[in-house]
Amino acid sequence: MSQTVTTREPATRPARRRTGRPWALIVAVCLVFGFLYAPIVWLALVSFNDSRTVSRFTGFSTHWYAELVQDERVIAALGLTLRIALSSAVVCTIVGTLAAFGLRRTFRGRGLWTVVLTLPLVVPEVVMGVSLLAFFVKLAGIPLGFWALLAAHVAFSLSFVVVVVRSRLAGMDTRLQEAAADLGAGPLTAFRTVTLPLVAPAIAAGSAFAFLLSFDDVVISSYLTGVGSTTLPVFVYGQASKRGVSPEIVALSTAMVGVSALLLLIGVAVVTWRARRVGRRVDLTVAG
Amino acid sequence: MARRRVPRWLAANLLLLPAGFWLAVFLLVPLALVVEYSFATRDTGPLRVVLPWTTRAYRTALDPAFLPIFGRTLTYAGLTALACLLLGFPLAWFIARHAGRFRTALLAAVLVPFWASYLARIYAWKALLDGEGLVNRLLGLVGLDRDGGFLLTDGAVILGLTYGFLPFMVLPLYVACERFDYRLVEASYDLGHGRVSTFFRVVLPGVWPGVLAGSLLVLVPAAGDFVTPKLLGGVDQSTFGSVIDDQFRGGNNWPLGSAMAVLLLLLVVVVLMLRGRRGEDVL
Amino acid sequence: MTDEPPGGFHPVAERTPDTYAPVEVGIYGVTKCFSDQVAVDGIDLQVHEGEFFSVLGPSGCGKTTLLRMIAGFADPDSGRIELDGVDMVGVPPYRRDVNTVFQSYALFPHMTVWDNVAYGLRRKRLRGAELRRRVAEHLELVQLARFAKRRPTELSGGQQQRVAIARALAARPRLLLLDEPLGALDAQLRKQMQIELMQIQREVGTTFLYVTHDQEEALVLSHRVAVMNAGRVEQVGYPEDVYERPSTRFVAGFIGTSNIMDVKVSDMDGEWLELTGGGVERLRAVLPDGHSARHGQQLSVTVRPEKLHLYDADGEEQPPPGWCSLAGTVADVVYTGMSTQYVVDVPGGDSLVAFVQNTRRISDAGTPGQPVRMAWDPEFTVVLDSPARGGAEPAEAERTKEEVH
Amino acid sequence: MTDEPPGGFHPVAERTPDTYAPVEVGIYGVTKCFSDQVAVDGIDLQVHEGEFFSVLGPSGCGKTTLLRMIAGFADPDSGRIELDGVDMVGVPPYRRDVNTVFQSYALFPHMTVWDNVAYGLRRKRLRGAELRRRVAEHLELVQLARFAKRRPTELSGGQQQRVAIARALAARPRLLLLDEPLGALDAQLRKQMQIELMQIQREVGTTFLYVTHDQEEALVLSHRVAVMNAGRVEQVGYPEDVYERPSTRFVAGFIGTSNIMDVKVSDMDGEWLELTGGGVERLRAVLPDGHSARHGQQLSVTVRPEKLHLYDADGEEQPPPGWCSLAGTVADVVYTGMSTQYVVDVPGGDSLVAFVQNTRRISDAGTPGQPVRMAWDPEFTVVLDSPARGGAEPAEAERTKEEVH
Amino acid sequence: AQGATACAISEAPPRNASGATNTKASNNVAENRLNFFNWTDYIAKDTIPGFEKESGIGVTYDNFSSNDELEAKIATGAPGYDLVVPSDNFLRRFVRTNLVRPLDHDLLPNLKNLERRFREADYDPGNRFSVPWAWGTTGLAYSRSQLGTEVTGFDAYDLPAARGRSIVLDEARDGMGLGLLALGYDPNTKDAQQIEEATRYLLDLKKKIGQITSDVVEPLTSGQTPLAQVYSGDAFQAKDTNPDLEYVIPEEGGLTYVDLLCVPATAPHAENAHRFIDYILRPDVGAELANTIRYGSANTAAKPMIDKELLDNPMVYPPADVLAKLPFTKDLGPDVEARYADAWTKVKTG
Ligand SMILES: Nc1ncnc2c1ncn2[C@@H]1O[C@H](COP(=O)(O)OP(=O)(O)OP(=O)(O)O)[C@@H](O)[C@H]1O
Ligand SMILES: Nc1ncnc2c1ncn2[C@@H]1O[C@H](COP(=O)(O)OP(=O)(O)OP(=O)(O)O)[C@@H](O)[C@H]1O
Ligand SMILES: NCCCCN
Ligand SMILES: [Mg+2]
Ligand SMILES: [Mg+2]
Repeated sequence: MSQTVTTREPATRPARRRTGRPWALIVAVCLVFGFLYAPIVWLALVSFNDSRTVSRFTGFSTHWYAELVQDERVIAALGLTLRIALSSAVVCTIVGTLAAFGLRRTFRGRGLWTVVLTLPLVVPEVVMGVSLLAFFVKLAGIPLGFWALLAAHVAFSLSFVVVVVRSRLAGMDTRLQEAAADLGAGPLTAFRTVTLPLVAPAIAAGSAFAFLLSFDDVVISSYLTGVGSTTLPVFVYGQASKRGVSPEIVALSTAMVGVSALLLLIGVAVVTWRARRVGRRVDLTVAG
Repeated sequence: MARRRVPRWLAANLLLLPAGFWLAVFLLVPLALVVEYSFATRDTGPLRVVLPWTTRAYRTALDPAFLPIFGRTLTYAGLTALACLLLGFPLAWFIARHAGRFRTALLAAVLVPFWASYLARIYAWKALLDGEGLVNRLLGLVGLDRDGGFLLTDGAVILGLTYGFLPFMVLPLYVACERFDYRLVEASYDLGHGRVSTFFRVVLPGVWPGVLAGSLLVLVPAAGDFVTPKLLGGVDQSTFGSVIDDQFRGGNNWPLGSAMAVLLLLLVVVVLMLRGRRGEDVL
Repeated sequence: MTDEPPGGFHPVAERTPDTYAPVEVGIYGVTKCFSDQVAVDGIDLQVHEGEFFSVLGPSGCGKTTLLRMIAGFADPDSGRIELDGVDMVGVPPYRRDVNTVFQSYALFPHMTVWDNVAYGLRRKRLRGAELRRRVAEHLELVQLARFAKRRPTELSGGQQQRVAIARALAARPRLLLLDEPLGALDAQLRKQMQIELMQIQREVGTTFLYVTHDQEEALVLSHRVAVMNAGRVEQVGYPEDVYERPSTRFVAGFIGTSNIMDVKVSDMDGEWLELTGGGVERLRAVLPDGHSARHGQQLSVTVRPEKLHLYDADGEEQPPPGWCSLAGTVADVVYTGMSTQYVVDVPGGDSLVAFVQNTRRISDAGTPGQPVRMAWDPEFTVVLDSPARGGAEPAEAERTKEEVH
Repeated sequence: MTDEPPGGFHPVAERTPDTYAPVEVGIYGVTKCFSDQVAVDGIDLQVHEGEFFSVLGPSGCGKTTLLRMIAGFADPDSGRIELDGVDMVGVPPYRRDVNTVFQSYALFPHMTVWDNVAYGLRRKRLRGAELRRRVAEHLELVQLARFAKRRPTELSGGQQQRVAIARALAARPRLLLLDEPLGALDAQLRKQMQIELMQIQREVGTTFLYVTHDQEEALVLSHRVAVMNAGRVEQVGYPEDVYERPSTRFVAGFIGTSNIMDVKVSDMDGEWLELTGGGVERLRAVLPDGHSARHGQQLSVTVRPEKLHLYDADGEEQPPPGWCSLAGTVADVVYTGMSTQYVVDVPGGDSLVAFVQNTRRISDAGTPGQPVRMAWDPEFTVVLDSPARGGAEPAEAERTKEEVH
Repeated sequence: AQGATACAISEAPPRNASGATNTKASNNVAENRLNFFNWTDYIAKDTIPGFEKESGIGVTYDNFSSNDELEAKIATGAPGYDLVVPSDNFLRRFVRTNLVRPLDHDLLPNLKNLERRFREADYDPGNRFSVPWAWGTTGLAYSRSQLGTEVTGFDAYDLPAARGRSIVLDEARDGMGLGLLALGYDPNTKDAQQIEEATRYLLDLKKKIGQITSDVVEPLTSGQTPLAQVYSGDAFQAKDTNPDLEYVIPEEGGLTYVDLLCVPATAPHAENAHRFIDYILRPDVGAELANTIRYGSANTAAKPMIDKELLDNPMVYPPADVLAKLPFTKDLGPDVEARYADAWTKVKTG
């Protein structure tokens, strides 16, 4: 050990202690979240503003929330919007995931399918709205309203699910499916127990997209809302073009974000709790 | 007992059937109506095919006068996609690699702001970007403020678009990062490549399907969005999407709007046909 | 050849396979190509029920490809695979009573070790206490009970491999395919696992089709061994057949170390051939059954290094009369623990290798540069099937041939 | 102990490492824990410049973890790692002149084989013809020249491993870490690769830190060997030290096959101990330097199977006087190709293993049930460091200990 | 050469000859329902409940935010609305394409309450198809404090404080109208030359303004824009929250617009629609509507009940001389309308 004398230049730069955490990355992530939540914070502040204006803070008040809960039209529109968004997300997730799996390996005609499945991304919103309106009313005789909106929302959200799920499937280790088949899992079982859990993040992302796209759509929906079925974005847009974004809508937006954040926290708590419980079960299994 | 397996093409087509049916009925047939309309003669009333058939709308649509708008559209969309990538990658990477059991929570947190109405969010940005707004005041502290704020600038449009489409980049990227085998990064470091080189040579190719998917999901809708430019941009904010929109709204020129839409679709179809093998697994 | 009753002497009686048992896996003229290459090239093999059958061969010779076709992950381009007498073409993997220990483990990353092992059992409708018992049993077998809750990524390479073994074993199929299942294990654990695998195989009667690159393992564990090269089977037989009587130059070179000499027939005396070449003073060999030779014919012969005896060139002890013998110089001495390996340069530029068991302290061994005499009983000279080729190493030569495809 | 000049006899002169060379890798009290487990537990090791140093140990003992810390992928929880005398804590992997052959290969899936090998060279600013030459050279070295344009997924397991070797070798670092680099190769290719690796190491003077689970490989290739167990180093020394004079029961059991006997000191005669136990009629051993023993002390001794001689129980040839010897019954005869392994049951319920080189046809071997006498020269009885433990197998015992963490 | 083809998008066959003045209106569906499609925030609180209570007819009230949206829905034929409120320029198109049905004046005894100007208006002489809901003017809204001066005409766009922040409406006829008026031309001109000049003027103006948009309320209330071309109704909405705002009819002139109640050709409950129209023509109902939405009311009989403050506001009810400078937007026929549209596209994209 006494021979550790080195006369040569050190091969590397002087040591510098690395900290365990990727601080630069954490800072970047905080900034991005700051970017995402800055307008939300502003909305939250405004929603408690006393006056009608959304630009000057004149005093604290929950006035707009009170107004909101009494506004039947907003509540009805919200209800319809949520129903459509949820249905659309469910349909898109199922149909889109199936399609993504269909496109997994090469076969004749895959290129064509790919083009068809990408088209909805490209069709300008007005064009889609107008042509669907013409289609529903003139060709198909489908009344405007929930079903027409649902059909349209699925049509323009489907691609998002397909693209996200496909990107996950691309290059996924097929040996895992083989291993499942090897252990006696039929295609459906293998899908449920191995493939699905592995693509689940993508499917979840896809359904989130489908939901949000439907939840936020104005242009296409404005052509397809039927008698007595106005979606929230269409309603808001109409109002805004008349007298700007009303504090009521700001309050609604804040409430929605608040509720979803709350749901998220509850979800996290539940999952964590379940994970612990499952962990304990395995513990017992091993012990016994 | 021996039984032939379902051939691959048949299985694939069966899986694609529901999506194919849906899109055929609710996309292709309506689009056929648009194609028909694009060859009609102009009339001020909507949704009527007016004869004689003419290609006049196409000639107008291909007028070089629209080129700058096309260029602006691509610039908006391209810069938006780039900004989304720059903001989204660190986020996706962090969530996939460092967030542990808070992964799902953080991902959902990316989506939570989108429960607020689109217009409300945009108006919030308008307020923040205004001359008197928070952004300008903060930048004022370091002497970077701008008279009249950043509203009605191209920057504001790109910011608004980036804000609106960020999740469409983050989620596919996350999906790709989560699958990425981190041992490859170690192998690259091991062979002497530093962070930057490793990022471009190993990480980026590794998460490429995610980058492609995310870029597609941001680029294309961003190119089509005209509401955001309209609300945040200045006078010269016409995009291809808004021109098409104008042709339909105000009863300006339905055949022209249809023709432009058809051309846009054709362009994308051609690009898709010409795309490389590498992209085929994603698009 | 494959269906003959045991011909040679069998040291361990209970290891003798019942070669009259029905054929469990029948492989008939199976070929499989990848775009630019034949991976499996017209293979015929029959594995009997309850047999422990090993496939040995160099890297890239098609072992994994063959197993994948048996498991049903790939279909042969031509030829037929039968399991239990039923043609398997078109039968999906999950309908074959076959389990695989994958070379690359293929563990489910989203499941714990426990769930990985339970996977196949769940498919067999095992539930509750019975399931827990079976999983626990197999985790103990591979000494991983305490890792049950971990994910595969939190295990070392060897631990992952053991999970793969436990997962496949737990399902107790009629046929188990093992693709280098012990490759990542240390010798100690490997030996334990070998014994466990052997015991399980004998107990349960599962047919094992075992791919390994460890020849000793193959020789020790198997009822029969097939040696593959470049997509073809070069020899099938009992372990001692393959080792003591390699039929081709490739097998001789591949299994253990071989001293291969290119020689010419100079005389024939009944079943005995007199040969010249390789610098050996008097080289004799027995002509294998069913072969003939003619005067002046070019032949390859081989002799195993452990059959070679070393004598001090000028010492008083000399080889018995009648033995093949030649003089040479020690070029290298390599200590391998149990034995020492002598590389001896012989006249003509070749060198031969001799193994001497380290029954004594190694300091007793010879040193490089020392002149020695090597000799062996002519009954250990083995005549090889294939004609002499160029000077290339056998394995090398095969690989070159592989390139022709 | 590690810095001592060579003590034992060294069979191959040019393999002697220059142990006075500067320390290339210095590991001082390094510990690394995972959430629930100590993976590396206070290791001290020094590897000298130009040395071929092997680390042997059971699966999960922390070999890969140790290498990862040296390469810079993980920081030790405590302790210090020095490369070339410089503390490496906080130095990122890409600033360390170290390359690794990964146990899991970690090939870049989006690059061809060629690009994988060229990857490290590009970093070293090699371009054009020079780059092509270096890549071609290394692809040839691993016999993969014709696979240059393939992607890793289109290769067999062994081929992938060879790419990983070529990639790391091509960069020619000062220190090369090899994590079971030949694990997926067949014996034939493995031997070739061993020779290549050794030659490269001797030529280029790169320091090799080599993890393997193949003891013979470690013994053949290395200047020095460390044996790890449960995160600790149990013995460091020259190959023949470790093999012939294992210092602990674990090392004796782990390296090769050992016959370990728990005995009691019955008498002492200078450096000679007289021992009783294990059913041996007269058991003697030399007390190792620096050790003392007292009357009645419990000890473990071991003797290597190849040192055991077998005699017909009632044959006329009998062991020389003064040898340790005992009577037993052959329980199992296992043919391993080069030699045959006899498992002999001895009085007291234990069994001992003897290897007999197959210098004759195997049909000459004994058969199970046959009474035999086993004997060995008492100078081969090795006294082990650690006190006798319970009846558990050594490796098993270590694993149990591991569980305590 | 305008003919309906057999193709998918084809003109709905006219249900009735568009020449008829007095057609009997009856419900196609025997239901006590009315589907009313109106602009957002464009009604008094009690208008619908009052009607429902009185008539026993249940009203479904939906909103749209642009004439185009309305047009697209009506044009497809069967969206189920009984009563819609297009602006005057769109009504003309609806009439031309037979999207609305003639009114049954027998069911509208209160029609007599209408101001004369709106009975003879050239967008619909004799109220054959429509009855005014409310009317307003296009002018300029501005922030006095920000501009630091009173605004009288379009030259206000040159004020330094307005530069880069002012707004022009994004509506072809209103936008082009600004150009034409600024140049002293008739905003209903058919002269290609004048339209061309106005286009150039607007392209020039574009360099000074901030946005071309119809969403003016928010920017005005928040103070983001100090000057905007606006509809008078929007200006008052904005002024509600931002008292700093003023509305002015530029000296160059402006346009009068009217939002009109009309019955789509496909209305299932045409009779109920007429009952609603007649209800709204009642003085008390009309006055309440006017007082709430603060647009001009065309209901003479309601005037006495309209807030004094509103009636006296020259910005809502301009004096006769100003009114003379505020023509209705005329239907200029398909070709000229198209010319306006193209010119406007050029302004926006150029
Ligand atoms: N997907 C593939 N595409 C092209 N060639 C392949 C593919 N898979 C295997 N090969 C080639 O087929 C040959 C046989 O491969 P296989 O995996 O069966 O070898 P192996 O005998 O299992 O080798 P190892 O011992 O190295 O695992 C190899 O040369 C390999 O390169
Ligand atoms: N990411 C991890 N999280 C938790 N435990 C780990 C992790 N990686 C390794 N371990 C544990 O640390 C111990 C040492 O692992 P290591 O990979 O160093 O073993 P090894 O000696 O290389 O074994 P092998 O020969 O099987 O590759 C093992 O028990 C392993 O389960
Ligand atoms: N309500 C305002 C309508 C304006 C139409 N030009
Ligand atoms: Mg293989
Ligand atoms: Mg390891």
